[in-house]
Amino acid sequence: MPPIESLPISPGAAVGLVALVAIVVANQRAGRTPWALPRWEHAFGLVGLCTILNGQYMGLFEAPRERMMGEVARILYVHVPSAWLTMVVFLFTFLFAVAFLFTGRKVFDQLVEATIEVGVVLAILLQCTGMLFAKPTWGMYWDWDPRLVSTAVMTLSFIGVLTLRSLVVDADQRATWTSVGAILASTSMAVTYYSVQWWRSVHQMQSSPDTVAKPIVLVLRINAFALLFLTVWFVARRWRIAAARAREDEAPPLPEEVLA
Amino acid sequence: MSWLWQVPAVVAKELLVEWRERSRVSGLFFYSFALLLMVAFAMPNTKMLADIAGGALWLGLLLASTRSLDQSFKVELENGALEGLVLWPVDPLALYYGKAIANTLVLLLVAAAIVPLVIVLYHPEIKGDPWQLVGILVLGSAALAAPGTLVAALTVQARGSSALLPMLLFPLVVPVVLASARATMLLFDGDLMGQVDDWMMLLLAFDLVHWSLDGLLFTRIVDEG
Amino acid sequence: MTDPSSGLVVRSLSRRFGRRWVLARVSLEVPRGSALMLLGPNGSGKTTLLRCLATALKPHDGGATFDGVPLWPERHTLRRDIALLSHATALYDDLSARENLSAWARMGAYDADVDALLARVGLADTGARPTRDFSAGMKRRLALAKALVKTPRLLLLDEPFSALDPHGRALMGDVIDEILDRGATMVLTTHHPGLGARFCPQAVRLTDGQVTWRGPSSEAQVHAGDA
Amino acid sequence: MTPETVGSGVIQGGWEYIYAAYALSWVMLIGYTASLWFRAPRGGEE
Repeated sequence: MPPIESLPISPGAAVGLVALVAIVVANQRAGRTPWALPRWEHAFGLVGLCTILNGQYMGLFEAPRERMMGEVARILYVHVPSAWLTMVVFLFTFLFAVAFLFTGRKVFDQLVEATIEVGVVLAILLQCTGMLFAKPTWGMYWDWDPRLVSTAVMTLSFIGVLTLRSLVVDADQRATWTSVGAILASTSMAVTYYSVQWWRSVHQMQSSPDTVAKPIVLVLRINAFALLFLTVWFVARRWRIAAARAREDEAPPLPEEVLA
Repeated sequence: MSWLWQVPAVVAKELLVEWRERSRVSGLFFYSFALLLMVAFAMPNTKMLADIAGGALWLGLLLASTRSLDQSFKVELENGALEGLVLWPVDPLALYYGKAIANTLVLLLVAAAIVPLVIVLYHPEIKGDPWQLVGILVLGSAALAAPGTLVAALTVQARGSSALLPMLLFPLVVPVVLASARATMLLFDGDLMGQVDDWMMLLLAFDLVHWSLDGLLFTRIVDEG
Repeated sequence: MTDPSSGLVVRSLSRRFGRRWVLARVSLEVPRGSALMLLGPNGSGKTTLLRCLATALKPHDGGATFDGVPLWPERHTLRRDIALLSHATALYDDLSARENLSAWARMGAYDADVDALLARVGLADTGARPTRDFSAGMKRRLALAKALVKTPRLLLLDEPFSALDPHGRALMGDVIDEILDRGATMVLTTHHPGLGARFCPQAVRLTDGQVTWRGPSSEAQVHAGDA
Repeated sequence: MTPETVGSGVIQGGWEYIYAAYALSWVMLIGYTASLWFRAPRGGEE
């Protein structure tokens, strides 16, 4: 096997792309529109699945041992991508919430619902893997680090928003209140981060990571893209559920006037 | 800005209702008092109490705030007054700022009552400038009341609101509790490096963000039809 | 037909809660200075219609205009001229009658002679008591006094005679006459067509959120039984 | 573990944490996929 950094594309992604081509060809044979996937998001899911299998294999067995952290650094291949994706997803939650409050379009509300839930799942994954990384490196599962605290606070806020959402009966109120809650939760995160940083700076300096070796960056990148694709798939699937529920709640046609 | 003239009237109404129901406000005070006692009992030794005095003070205020915020909206729902206010019409912004100011004042009142208690029970040495404590109390109470008024408006109309309010509010006000408690503790201990001002700046920044943003969000909650 | 730009004009107004249309294509007209009686069994949508007209609820379809001004889009200005008297009195139980009226007047910057209003609804002697102790009828009267703080151009009354003794009913009738004399437009709901017919020349019956009958109030009695 | 890495400040071993982290990520991803599957709208989609 050639060194990983010389490969133009990760083997997993290649398998995913081949599968995509196979779908297109199969569609053409069957006389359908070539890109008529049953659901467009499944393409993301498929590529994501193949890439993550590939990326995790590389992370576990092929990536070199890190200079200071040794083998434990392999946890970062699942931890760091989930951190990036949590931020990205919650950023979108914020954008969708603002968009909903300005336009009032139902689709944004459904996307807010989908992104909050996926974001919470990613955030929980992020924090669990973070603890598993912290124990062997720092010697404890939890440290009062600004990033840790603000992530935990953010997760709690968004879980609170989901709870609020589940308790509101009226659909229009539910939509507005969720967006308001989501905006509050998003903004609180930044303030929490800086305040905890301030608090910590009284005790100790934050350690900065060393320059990271090239192959490590590559494996990290593959895993990040894998999780990105899976996240797109998750959000899209969750959005379909929300959209289907909204359709169930849609108004029946107005009855005809009795008295003309 | 035509709503500005309505703010004092709303504040006056809020304070009048609170005054008529002073047993509720004194209930807040005894609640915080009981909490201060319990914290003291939960500590391994009484020598620690001086160190944690600032933290206990803000814990008491935080818990008192959730009760008073909840009350402040329960009153509005009793006879549909919240909707009555919107239809009267009282501008939602005036309503928000009126309620937030009144909630700040109620919190300050509770604070005024429990600060002496903290000093008596926890006997911290006060090495800093007592006037700075007033500043911390004002900024911190305002910082609890601004998001609290918005969150209470959200939760009080949902089922099971009494559990939901802390669930949504506590994560939001982590910086407030942190900054206020730190500043108060530094003030008690003697502020050698001038950090109290930094913490107060943080509180001020938090106040600015929430006192400007939350009113707009409140408008969206109240006037939806 | 009168000039549609004067008075209350409701066009195909519809509102739903969840998946249920509580109001469906309700259309009616109340000329300025006139009054309309809304009839119909419980749950027929009378209260919802009044709440839509009071701009407490946003119509999901159709809408209404008052003196040519669309109600929901212009709600922030129109609300000063609309008064709704309903079961939800929007009073603070901890405050006395007098404090309630003056607090509400101040919050809306309305010029109101609180003592005169209390005397008008027969509460002059009990003005200092907290309204928590009031009977339902007294609360009703106080709510009426509160509606009078506004000098409304559109008055919406949700079962104004319920919970009132004969004396209170007479008083309510007098006040309604007085407001109508000032040129206000009025919509009232009631289960007793006889009580409302005195003020309202026209009546409309709602059944399951739809207008099922409209005609002169004098004929409403005949239709009262079919609910 | 090679002799030269011992005592050099490099963290040794910790494979149990690594396996736990990877397993956890699979549990969460598959678990969430399953929850999406169970909640997925049946029929009448589009």
